[in-house]
Amino acid sequence: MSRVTIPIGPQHPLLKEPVSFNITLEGENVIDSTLRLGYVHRGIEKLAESRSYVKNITLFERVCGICSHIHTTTYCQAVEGLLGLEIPRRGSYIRMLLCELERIHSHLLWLGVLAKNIGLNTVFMYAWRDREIVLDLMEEISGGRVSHAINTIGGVRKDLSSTQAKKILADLPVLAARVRELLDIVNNDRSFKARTQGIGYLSTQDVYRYCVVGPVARASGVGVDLRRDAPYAHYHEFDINVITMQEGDVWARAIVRILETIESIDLSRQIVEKLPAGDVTVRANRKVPEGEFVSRSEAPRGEVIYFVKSDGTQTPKRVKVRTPTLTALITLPMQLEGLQMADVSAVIAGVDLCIACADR
Amino acid sequence: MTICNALCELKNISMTEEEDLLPSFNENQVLLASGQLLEAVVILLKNDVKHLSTITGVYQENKLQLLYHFWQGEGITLRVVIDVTDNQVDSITDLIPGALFYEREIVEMFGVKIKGLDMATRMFLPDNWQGGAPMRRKLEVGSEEEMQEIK
Amino acid sequence: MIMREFALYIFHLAFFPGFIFLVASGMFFHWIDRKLLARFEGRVGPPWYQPLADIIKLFAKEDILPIGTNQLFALLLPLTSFASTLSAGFHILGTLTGTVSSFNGDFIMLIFLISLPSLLFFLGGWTTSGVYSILGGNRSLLQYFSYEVLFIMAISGTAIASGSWSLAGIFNAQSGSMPYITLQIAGFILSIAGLIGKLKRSPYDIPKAKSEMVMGPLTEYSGGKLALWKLADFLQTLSGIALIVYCYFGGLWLPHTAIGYVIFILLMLTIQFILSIISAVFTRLRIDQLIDLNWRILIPLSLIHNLLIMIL
Amino acid sequence: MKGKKLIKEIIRWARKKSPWILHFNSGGCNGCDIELLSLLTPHMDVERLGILKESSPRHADILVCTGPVTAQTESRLVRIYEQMPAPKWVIAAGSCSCTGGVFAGAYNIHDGIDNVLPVDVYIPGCPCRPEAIVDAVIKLQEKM
Repeated sequence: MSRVTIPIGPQHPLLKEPVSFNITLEGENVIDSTLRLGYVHRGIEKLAESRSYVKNITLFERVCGICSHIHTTTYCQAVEGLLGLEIPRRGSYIRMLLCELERIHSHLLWLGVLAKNIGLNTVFMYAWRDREIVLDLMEEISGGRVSHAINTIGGVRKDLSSTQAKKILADLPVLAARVRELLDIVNNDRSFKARTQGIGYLSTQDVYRYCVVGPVARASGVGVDLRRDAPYAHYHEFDINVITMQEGDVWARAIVRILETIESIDLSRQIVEKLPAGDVTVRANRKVPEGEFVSRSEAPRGEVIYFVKSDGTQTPKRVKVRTPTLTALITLPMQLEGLQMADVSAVIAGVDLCIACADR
Repeated sequence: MTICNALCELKNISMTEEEDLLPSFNENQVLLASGQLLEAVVILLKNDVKHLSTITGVYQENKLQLLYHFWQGEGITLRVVIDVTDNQVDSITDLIPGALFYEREIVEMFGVKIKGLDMATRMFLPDNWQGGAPMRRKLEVGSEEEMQEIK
Repeated sequence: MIMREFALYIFHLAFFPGFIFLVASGMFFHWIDRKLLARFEGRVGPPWYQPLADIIKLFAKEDILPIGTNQLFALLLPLTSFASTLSAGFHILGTLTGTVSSFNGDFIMLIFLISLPSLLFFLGGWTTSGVYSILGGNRSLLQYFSYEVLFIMAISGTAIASGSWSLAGIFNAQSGSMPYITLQIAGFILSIAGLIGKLKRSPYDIPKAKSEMVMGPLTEYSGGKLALWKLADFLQTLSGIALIVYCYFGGLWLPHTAIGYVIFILLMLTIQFILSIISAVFTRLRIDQLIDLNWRILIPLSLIHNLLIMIL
Repeated sequence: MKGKKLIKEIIRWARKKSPWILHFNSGGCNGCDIELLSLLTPHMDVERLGILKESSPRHADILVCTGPVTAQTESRLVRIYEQMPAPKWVIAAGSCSCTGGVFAGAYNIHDGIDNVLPVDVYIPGCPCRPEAIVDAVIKLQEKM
């Protein structure tokens, strides 16, 4: 049978971001695939070395537009660690609140993209419609729908007023009900299951071997969640329920993400209810003492780590960003092998690629 | 931590001696020469430390250090000093396949040779890239001369 | 007298129920489809003139094709599919209004005319030699055999029951007794499934699956040629729906009266509604799932259905 | 003469009412991209203005670029622009596609789309709001 090589990307309706896959087909079956990153490589790590610590917050917010808050949170944590700062509890809570809202937004966005890729436009529309509720809440809190610019070294820049808190508490149950509806679709719709079950399989063994993190790992039975395992901010004050599935396919990833969304909605409610009084920020020194610091956090897609090296000046000597997508990308050719061309879109959507994160 | 002690035994020094050599850091760390990397990774894997978070390159005063950030409940960092003349290190992809893209990134960004790594195509830098390893350059935003690579 | 007849003839051909009317109603049904889909998805949807604006804009655009494409062929293919669906629509609506007389065997001709664009669709992909076009073309051919057989089998149940292969014959057989929708409800459902395949709508939209095939065979077409393909698509929908209404709802409307036309249009809108709702609730099938579904379940069902009709 | 003018008017009307956009991420951070995608969803629903997001460059009228143009995407961006049939327009969405934004001066980027393609409308904002993108398309309609 003749072989055809299909280029997917850098501009392709399947992808939101430019990345290039070359998929070799035999008939309709995928026999090989290679990928090329670098279309979004902007050199952020190099750029960070020439800007001051405070300016870099703006820069790291733009590593990725979907999980912008978690990047600045992790970066600020690292710098605060170097400075030896303890940020106020209220500030930390507001940070966590935005992290959770961002997780809800990211997971709903992902569900929409998956549904669109398997041809279920209606669910795409519904998921994105429900996502607007979270975006409105985030805009209410921080002033930005996607980039929040709320983090600063030593806390957050905006306080949460009681009216805002009330609005959040009023809107979250509405969102929870909508997300349960979506869960019902994913759980029970036969055509959705027919297109997602049994494809993109990743075993527990492979998750360990390829250091895969986040919902993809959790869908393969590896219950790793840094919010519980290495609590940052004030997550240790909350009981975090880590959702795992054993199936390891695209459908399991969908279920894991939707259940996590419901967990996050609950967690946000707890955070707002328990919100302590006090300041939201402390004064931070511009000069950061010499040293190195690693800060870890759980982004919607998995572990994010920032390594910051300071030489005692106002600018960092080295900032390294580790994003969760890179290892998931290695496993993609393995997941795609032997599948049909039609499943490629579901599998690529299933791992929730964030190319902007991976390239930096 | 027991694993760190096991790693120090590899180098025939004690943990306290080791700590004097190292910069301040918030996680466990062990300093290694580039030849000791593979043995150290084997020890880690034996002790069930499977998760490699990332590999960080730190280039300072013409010296390159690679930091292998492992994690299992807490962070363990292997600090590998790259020999200036030799400028290469072993690939750990046979032991940890997930390190593939991290190693490729290090190769492209820092110009290190990694033994046993297939580098047929570029992964991050553009196809027509001419400037050498970008993280080794001195870059000042705005000035063209300083954009040039310094060797 | 002859002049008058000739003028009337031109009028029928060009305006009603000919070219202008058909194209306009094709656009109208396309708009209804888009509007319904938008409403199902919780959106507002496009304004009524949207298809018209799209088509005019496409005709006014530059027409470019990749190097190595046969220019004549690339023009003839969409033109032929447009012409074939246009004549199919003209024949059905002509029979309805009495401007065209139905002849024995025109039922077969209509089925052929309606399915011609699907075949040309495949060729259209091959001529433009883009990767997605060829793969999309291959897929449409793979799919062709599964839904085409289904459609012909299911809808010929009506012809078998009426004992006539002409549109008027099928219609007249129903007007005396019950319309076939009552007895052949299974056949109706199966032919709707076949029609969805013909029109390449979701869940049978495998050849032009946006997320992997970009636009399938149409990927490389632009400007006027794309507009012709789109028009062919509109008219294929229109004539397919009209054919089903004609075959299954024979006794429910009175021909050549105003009330009859209104009922006819309402029935057509109902079928469009069914098509839209099916598009909204199903995911796109995989090619193996589609062939499994069609050859293992739907086609045997239609065979049994036709056998039963013959026995009865 | 009058007929010709009328046809021109009709075509102008059709172009205004049916702007099909093609989205290309030329190295942006995703922020503008998801805002652009959210235009299609019930919250904004730009289909009521006739805006469709097309997936093939040959079908599109407006190229919406998000991102500062990285060295690797440059050739592809130019190719996509050339594949689009005339008349065609380009919208630079987001601060970084206007000027390079926060990434200005980095080693791998061309600061802004206008260094590579002729741009018709610039949308500032990082990320640009969906309302701003709709506004840009409306502004572009005046230009048509």
